[in-house]
Amino acid sequence: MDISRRTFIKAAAGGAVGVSALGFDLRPAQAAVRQLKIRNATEYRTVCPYCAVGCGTIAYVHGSGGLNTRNTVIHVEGDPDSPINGGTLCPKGASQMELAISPRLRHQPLLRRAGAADWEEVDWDTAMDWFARKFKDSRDASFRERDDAGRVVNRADGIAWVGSATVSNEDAYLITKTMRAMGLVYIDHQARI
Amino acid sequence: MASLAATFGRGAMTNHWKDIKNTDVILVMGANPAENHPCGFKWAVEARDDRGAKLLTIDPRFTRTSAVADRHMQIRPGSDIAVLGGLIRYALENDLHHADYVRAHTNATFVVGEEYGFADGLFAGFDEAASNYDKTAWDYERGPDGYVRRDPSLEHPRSVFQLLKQHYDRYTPEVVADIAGCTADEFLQMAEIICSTGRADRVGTIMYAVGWTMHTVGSQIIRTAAILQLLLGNIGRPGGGINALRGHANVQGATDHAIVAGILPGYLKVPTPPQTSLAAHLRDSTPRPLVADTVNYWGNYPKFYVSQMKAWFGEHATPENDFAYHHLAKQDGDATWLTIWDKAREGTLEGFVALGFNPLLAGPDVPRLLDSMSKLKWKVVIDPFMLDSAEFWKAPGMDPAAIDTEVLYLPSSHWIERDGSFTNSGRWAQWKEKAVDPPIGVQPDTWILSELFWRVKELYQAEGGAWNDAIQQLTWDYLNPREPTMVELAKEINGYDRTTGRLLSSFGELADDGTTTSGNWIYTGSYTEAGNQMQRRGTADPTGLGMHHDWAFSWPANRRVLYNRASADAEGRPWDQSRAGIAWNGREWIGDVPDYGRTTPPDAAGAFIMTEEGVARLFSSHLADGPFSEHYEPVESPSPNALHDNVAVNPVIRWYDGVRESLANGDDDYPYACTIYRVVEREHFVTSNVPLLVEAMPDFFVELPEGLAAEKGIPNGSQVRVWSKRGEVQGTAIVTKRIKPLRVNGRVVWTVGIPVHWGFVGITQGSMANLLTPFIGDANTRCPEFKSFLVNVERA
Amino acid sequence: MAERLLTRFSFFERILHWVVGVTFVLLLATGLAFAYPALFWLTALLGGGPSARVLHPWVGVLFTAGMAAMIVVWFRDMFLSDSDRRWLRAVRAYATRDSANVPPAGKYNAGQKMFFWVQGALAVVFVASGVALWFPAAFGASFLQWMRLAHYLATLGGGLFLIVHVYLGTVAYPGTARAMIDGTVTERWARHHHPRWHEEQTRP
Amino acid sequence: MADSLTIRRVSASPDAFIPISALRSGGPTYAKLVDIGACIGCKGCEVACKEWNDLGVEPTANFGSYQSHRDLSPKTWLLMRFNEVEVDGNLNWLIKKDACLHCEDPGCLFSCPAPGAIVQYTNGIVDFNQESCIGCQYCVTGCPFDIPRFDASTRKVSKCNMCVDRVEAGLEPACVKTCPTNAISWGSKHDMLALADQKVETLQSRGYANAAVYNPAGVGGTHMMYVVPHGDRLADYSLPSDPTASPAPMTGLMFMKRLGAWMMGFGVLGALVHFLRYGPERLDEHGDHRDHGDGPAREAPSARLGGHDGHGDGPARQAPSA
Repeated sequence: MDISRRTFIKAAAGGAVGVSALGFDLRPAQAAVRQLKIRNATEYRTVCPYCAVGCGTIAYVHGSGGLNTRNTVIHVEGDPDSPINGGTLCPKGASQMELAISPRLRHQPLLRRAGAADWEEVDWDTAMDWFARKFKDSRDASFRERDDAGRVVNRADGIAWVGSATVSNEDAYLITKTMRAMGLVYIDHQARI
Repeated sequence: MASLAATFGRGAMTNHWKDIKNTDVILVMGANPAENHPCGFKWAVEARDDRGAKLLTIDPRFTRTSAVADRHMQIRPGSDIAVLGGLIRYALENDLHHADYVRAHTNATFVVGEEYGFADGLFAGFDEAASNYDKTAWDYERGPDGYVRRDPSLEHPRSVFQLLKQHYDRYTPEVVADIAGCTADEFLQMAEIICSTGRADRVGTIMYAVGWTMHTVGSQIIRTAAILQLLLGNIGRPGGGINALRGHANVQGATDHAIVAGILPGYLKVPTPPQTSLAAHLRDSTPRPLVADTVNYWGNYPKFYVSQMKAWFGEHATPENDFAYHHLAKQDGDATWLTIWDKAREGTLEGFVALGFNPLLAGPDVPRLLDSMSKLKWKVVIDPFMLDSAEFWKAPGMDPAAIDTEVLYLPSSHWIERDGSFTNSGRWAQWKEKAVDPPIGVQPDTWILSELFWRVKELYQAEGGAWNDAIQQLTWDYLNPREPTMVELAKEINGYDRTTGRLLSSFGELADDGTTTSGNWIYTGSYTEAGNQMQRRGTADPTGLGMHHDWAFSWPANRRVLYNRASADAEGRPWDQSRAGIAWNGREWIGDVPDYGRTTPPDAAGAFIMTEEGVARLFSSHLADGPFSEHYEPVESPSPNALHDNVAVNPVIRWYDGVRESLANGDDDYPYACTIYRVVEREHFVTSNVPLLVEAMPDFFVELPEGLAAEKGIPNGSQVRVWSKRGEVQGTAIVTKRIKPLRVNGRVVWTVGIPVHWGFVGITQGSMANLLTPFIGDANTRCPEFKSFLVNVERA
Repeated sequence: MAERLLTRFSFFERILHWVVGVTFVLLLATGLAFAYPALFWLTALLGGGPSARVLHPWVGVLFTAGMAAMIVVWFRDMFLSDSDRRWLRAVRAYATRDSANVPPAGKYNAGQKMFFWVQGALAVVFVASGVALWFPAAFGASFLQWMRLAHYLATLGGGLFLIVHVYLGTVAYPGTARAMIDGTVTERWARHHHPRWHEEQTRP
Repeated sequence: MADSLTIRRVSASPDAFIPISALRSGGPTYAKLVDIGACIGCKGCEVACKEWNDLGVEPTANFGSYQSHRDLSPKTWLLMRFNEVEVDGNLNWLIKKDACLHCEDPGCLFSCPAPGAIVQYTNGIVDFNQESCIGCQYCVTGCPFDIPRFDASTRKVSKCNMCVDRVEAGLEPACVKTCPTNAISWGSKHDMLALADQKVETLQSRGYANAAVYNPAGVGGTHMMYVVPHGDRLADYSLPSDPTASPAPMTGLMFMKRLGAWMMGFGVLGALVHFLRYGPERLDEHGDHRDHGDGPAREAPSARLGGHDGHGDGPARQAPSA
C-alpha cells in the first residue's frame, strides 16, 4: 500500500506532544487518510462473470472517455441495490477486477501448425481467413443433404461447436442461430460438465 | 434439467435466490452452495437465522456449507436415490405428505395402464438388445372420453399414488443406511426434519447442483427429489421448490438460447430425419392434452417454432417452404458432449471450435480426450486467456511432433468489455453495462462470430460448395453487419410483430402464420416497446417475499416463482397466507405474475400449465430410465447393488467404445470411492489467471479421511498420489476429520475428495482431476459421472 | 614549572573508554527517546526515529564490543581488596570530601571498581534483553515485554551511574577528566585520590 | 473532514492512556461484528481486503489445509483460520476471521514509542501511520491478539485499518461489504452489541448453549467483536480468554518509567546540590584539600612519598603502556 499518500496533520515534528494538564494539547486532532480510490471513478452497473447467482456489481472506471483516452477498470464491488446479493461478493467476485486486468490476458491470435512445437503469431485477418477456410472445407467434406433413407438432413457432421456458458444471452443466441444455419448439430456447452 | 421438465414441464430452477429466505427447511444435497454460490447461499443463512429454518446438508464430505448447517449427514457418492427414496417412503409411511396438494396438483390420482410393472431392477418395457425401454408400457389408462382415468380417492391399486408407495416401499431406513453408509438413526433424524414441511403452514426447499446431475443416474436423482417435494407440497410456493444451482454466469441463458445439443432456443426441439416436413415435426413436438382441464401450454409449440424460423430466415421462411424447415439440420441420435468426443475419436469429426470453454480440463477421462483431440484436423479456441485445451499438444506426456492437429487461438474480449445480458440460475436476465473497451488486439465474440459467418458465406459465394442456402438466407439485418450490437440481438430475441414492426410484449402474441418473429419465445417480453426490461433496476418489494418484479426480467413473462398456481389450493387460496405466491381474489390473481391466465378462475385448469396432464408428474414417462427412480450403483462402485445386483447399474446408459475396459469395477486395486468438486476460491479454470485467487487457494490437493491417511502413512501436507484405472494425479494431502469411513453393505468404504481447478496452464499448475474420471454419462442428459468413481491412494 | 604528570590510562584504554562512553551516551539518548515521548527528538542524534531504531542496536554492538574489551583489559585491576571494603564503608566520607577518613585507594578506588562491575552487569542485561528486542520475531510477546522492562531498568541504572560518573569525573573533581583525554593526571591529583597507586608509580 | 476521524489517542504521548475524548467530543463509534456461526469461510473478506487495500499478492503453498496462509503478514491483514474440532461427538469446522480487533484500550498504541505512529480515532478505529512508525515492533509485543506484522523490507509494521479511507467516506469496510452470508455486520457499537445479543440468542435457540459475544473487557472491549458459537472453547478459535492491554511487565514498565524519570531527575539534581555544597575539589600542592588543609595530620606517610622528587616521572609515564 502506498502509505506516502496518507498524510497526517501533525502539530509539529519530532515528538512535540501535548501536555493536557497544562490546558493545551499539541497532539493532532484529526487525521487525513488515504483518499478513497474510487472517488472520481465512473460507475458502470454490470454482473459478476463467475457463477450463476448473478450478483450485481459496479465497475469503477478511470478515464474521461475522451477522444484521446482509453479507460481503465480500477475496482469492482457489489451493487448494494441488487436484490440478489445486496452488494456482497464472494472471493471470486471480490477479485474480479483482477480478472478484468489480469496480466495473463492475451492480445494476439496464435496459430499452431501441424506437428509444430510452438505457436506462431498471426494477424487477425489471416486468422479469420484460416478459420473460415477450415470451417468451409470441413463443412463441405462432411455435409450430407440426405441420409441413407433419402430423407433431407442438411447436416454438417464434421464440425463441433462448444461454448459458452459464459457469454451473454445475445452472443449465445447468435452462436446458435449461426451454427444451426451452418448445419451443425454437434453443439454443446458447459451445462453438462 | 431434463428431469425437472419431465416432472413439472420446465427445466429450470423453480424459485430464485432471494426466495430461499422464505423457507422453513433447506436441504442442500448434491450441491455445496456456501462454496459455489456463496452470495445466493446467503438467503439460506438468512432463513436459518431470521425464520429459524433448519439447514441440512447431505454430502460425501462435510463441506463449508455443512460448517453452518444445523445437521450434516455423510453418504457415499452415488447413493442419493436411496436416501431420497427413503425420504419418500418415510413421508408416505408416516402420512407426512401434503395430501390436499398431492390430490390437487399432482398426477397421484392418475391411473396407470396394466402393462406397467417393476421387478428386479427393471421397469416394464425393457428391451435388452437395444438397452432401452419401450415407454408405451408406462402409459396411463384411458377412460371412455379418451382422457386419462383418474381416481380422486387415490385407492386404485394402479393409481400413481399407490404405485409410488409400492415402488419406494423397499427404501426402508435400514436399506438406505446399507446403501448410503449413514446410520438408520441419522437418516431418521434427517427425515423427520425434511418431512416436517408436508403441511400447508410449512414449506421446504432443496438446493442441488452438479452433485446430482453428474451421475449415470443424475436425472433420476433429481426426479426423486422432485417427487419428494411434490409429496410435501413444496413446489410453486415461495420458500419451496427444487432449486438447481447453475455453475457459470450464463449457463441458464446459454441453455435457454440452446448452445445445447438437441434443442433450439426456448427449448424447442431440433428436427430429426423422420420428421420430413414441418407438419411432422410439429405433430411430434406438440403435446396433446391428457385430461380435459389442462392449459397444456406446449400446445402453442407451432407458434414458437414458426416465429423462430421467421426470426432466422425472414422472408425466406414462407408457408410454401414449410417456413424454411429444411434450412435446419436434422439430428440423428445423440449429439452431446461425450458423443462429440466419441466422433472425434472415431475420426469423423474434423474441426472443433471451443469458445469460452476449456474442454480438456472439463473432462471426463483426460487421457481419452487427449487421444480424441489429437485426431482432429483443426481446432479453434476463443478465449481471453490461453487455455490448456488450446495447448493440449503441449500437455504433460504429449509429443507435439506426433500431433497434426492445427490449432488457432483467438483472444476475445470478456464480460466487462461487453454489454448484453446474463440469465442467472433463478432465471433473471440482467443486462450489464459495458465498462471499458476491449484491449487493443482483442476482438469481441460477436465480431469473431460475424467475421466467421461472413467469410464462410463469401467463400461459398466465390467458390460454391455444399448446400448453403441456409447460410445465404440467414437474416442478418444488423446496422453494422460485421458486428451486431447486443441491443439489436436482444430485440431480435424478443421478437417483432411483422405487420406493425413493433416489438412484442408477450409470447401470448406469437402466431404460427409467419406474422410474428421471436428468436426465443421464453424471452419475449424482455425487450419491448417500453424498453429493455432486463436493464430495469427497481428495488421495490411490495410483497416482502423478495420477488422484485421491477428488477431485471425473469423468464417466463417476468414470473419469479415457477408453477406458482400450486402455491394456492384448488379454490385459489394460498396454502400459507404469510407466504402467498399468488391468490385468487374472485376476479384475478394477485401477487407474483401468475403461472396461469391472470383472470383464469382457479378451477379452470390444472396448476401445471406446461404439462399435458395439467398437474405435476409423480409418475413420468419423459425420462429414458423409468417413470419412477431407482437406485443404481455408479458404473465404478465400491459396493454391489443392495437392491438388485443383477441390474447393478443403470440399464439404459450408453456405453461408448472402450469404456467398459477402462473401468475398475470389482477390482481390489481401486478400493476407494472418489468424488471431484470445486472450491469457493476458484471457478473451474479461469481463476488460475487471477493472482489473488491463486494466492487464496494455491495448489491442487487431495482430501483424505484421517483414518485412511493413518492407515496409508500419509501425513497432513505431504504429497500423495491418487490413481484410477484411467490416469493418476498428485497433490498435497489435506488430512481431515470431515470425511468419515462409512459402512456400506457391511464393509468399510473410504471416500477421497479431489478439486477440479488445476491444469498445466496458469499461475500455478497442478494435476487435472479429470485424468481420473470415467467416460460415461447419464442415461438422459449424458452428463458424465464425475461424482463417483474408484481410485487408489499412496504417499508420493 | 609545570607540575609533574603521571600516566594513568594508555591510548588504547582511552579509546576503549570513549568507545564505550560515546556509544553509551548515544544509546542512552536514543533509548530515552524511545522511552519518553518528550525526548523523542533525541532520535535526531541518530537520524530520526526509524533510523535511530535501526542504528541503536548496531551502536549497541559497538558498545558491547567496547565493554567486552574493557572487561578483559581491566577486570584484573577491579577485584575488591580489604582496603576497598574499608573504602566502601567510608564512602560517606568520600562523598563529603572528608579525605582524612577515606582509606587510601590504589589505582582504582572501590567506588570505581563497583562502578565497573555494575556497569559490566548492566551490560549483560542490556545485551541479553537488547538482542531479544532486536529480533522480536524470534520471541514471545510476554517475554519481550519483560525484556523491555529489563532493558529499561538497565537503562535507568546505567543512566544514574552515568550521572555520578560524569559528575565525579568532571566538575566535582577537576583534573580527573584529563586522565581520559591525554591519559595523564597530576601527581597532586594522584597523590590525593589514589595514594597507593601514586606510590607505586613514583617508587623508584 | 468527517467527524469520525477525530483523533482520540495518539501513541507515545505523555498521556496516551487518557483518552482525548475526555477533552474533545468525537463523532460516532463504529464496530464490526463477526458472527462465526454464519461464516462459511469463503475468504471473500480476505480477498476483498487485499483488493481494496492494494496489499499485493504473496506466494502461498497448500500446507494441508483450506487456510491460504499460515499466518498474517504485512501483505495479509485478514486471514481465515480453519480448525476442525469435535464437540460432543459433533464435528465443527471452526472458521475464524483473524484480523485486528480495534481494541478500545489498544495495547499496541500503549506500547508504541513513536509519537503519532498509532492513532485511535474517536470512531474506534486504531490505525497505524507508517510515516511515523520507527519499526521497533513494540506494538507487536503489546497486542494481546498477535495481530500487527512487521515488514522487514520497509521496516514498518502494518495491520488492518478497518478501511479507514472507506469509513471516512461513509462506506463500510471492504470485508463487511463483501461478506456473502452477513457474517460480518457494521454499524454503531451500540447497535452491534444489540445485534450480537440477538445473534447469541439465535445460536442458543439453535442448540449452542455456550454461545457468547467476544468483546473482552481486558482491552476495554473491541471494535471488532465476535459472536462465538462455542463460547466455552475460545482456544479452539485461537481467541485469548482474558486478553489485557496492560500486562504485568508493561504496567511495571510504565511505573518504572515514571519512577525512573524522577530518579534521573533527582540524580542530576543531587549532583548539582552536591556541587553547590562541596564545589569543585581543590587540592593543595600536596594533593590535599585546600579547604581541609588544616585538618588532622595524615596517617599515611606514603601519601607524600616522592611528592616533588620528580624522579618517578619517566617510568611513571611509560609504565602503564609498557
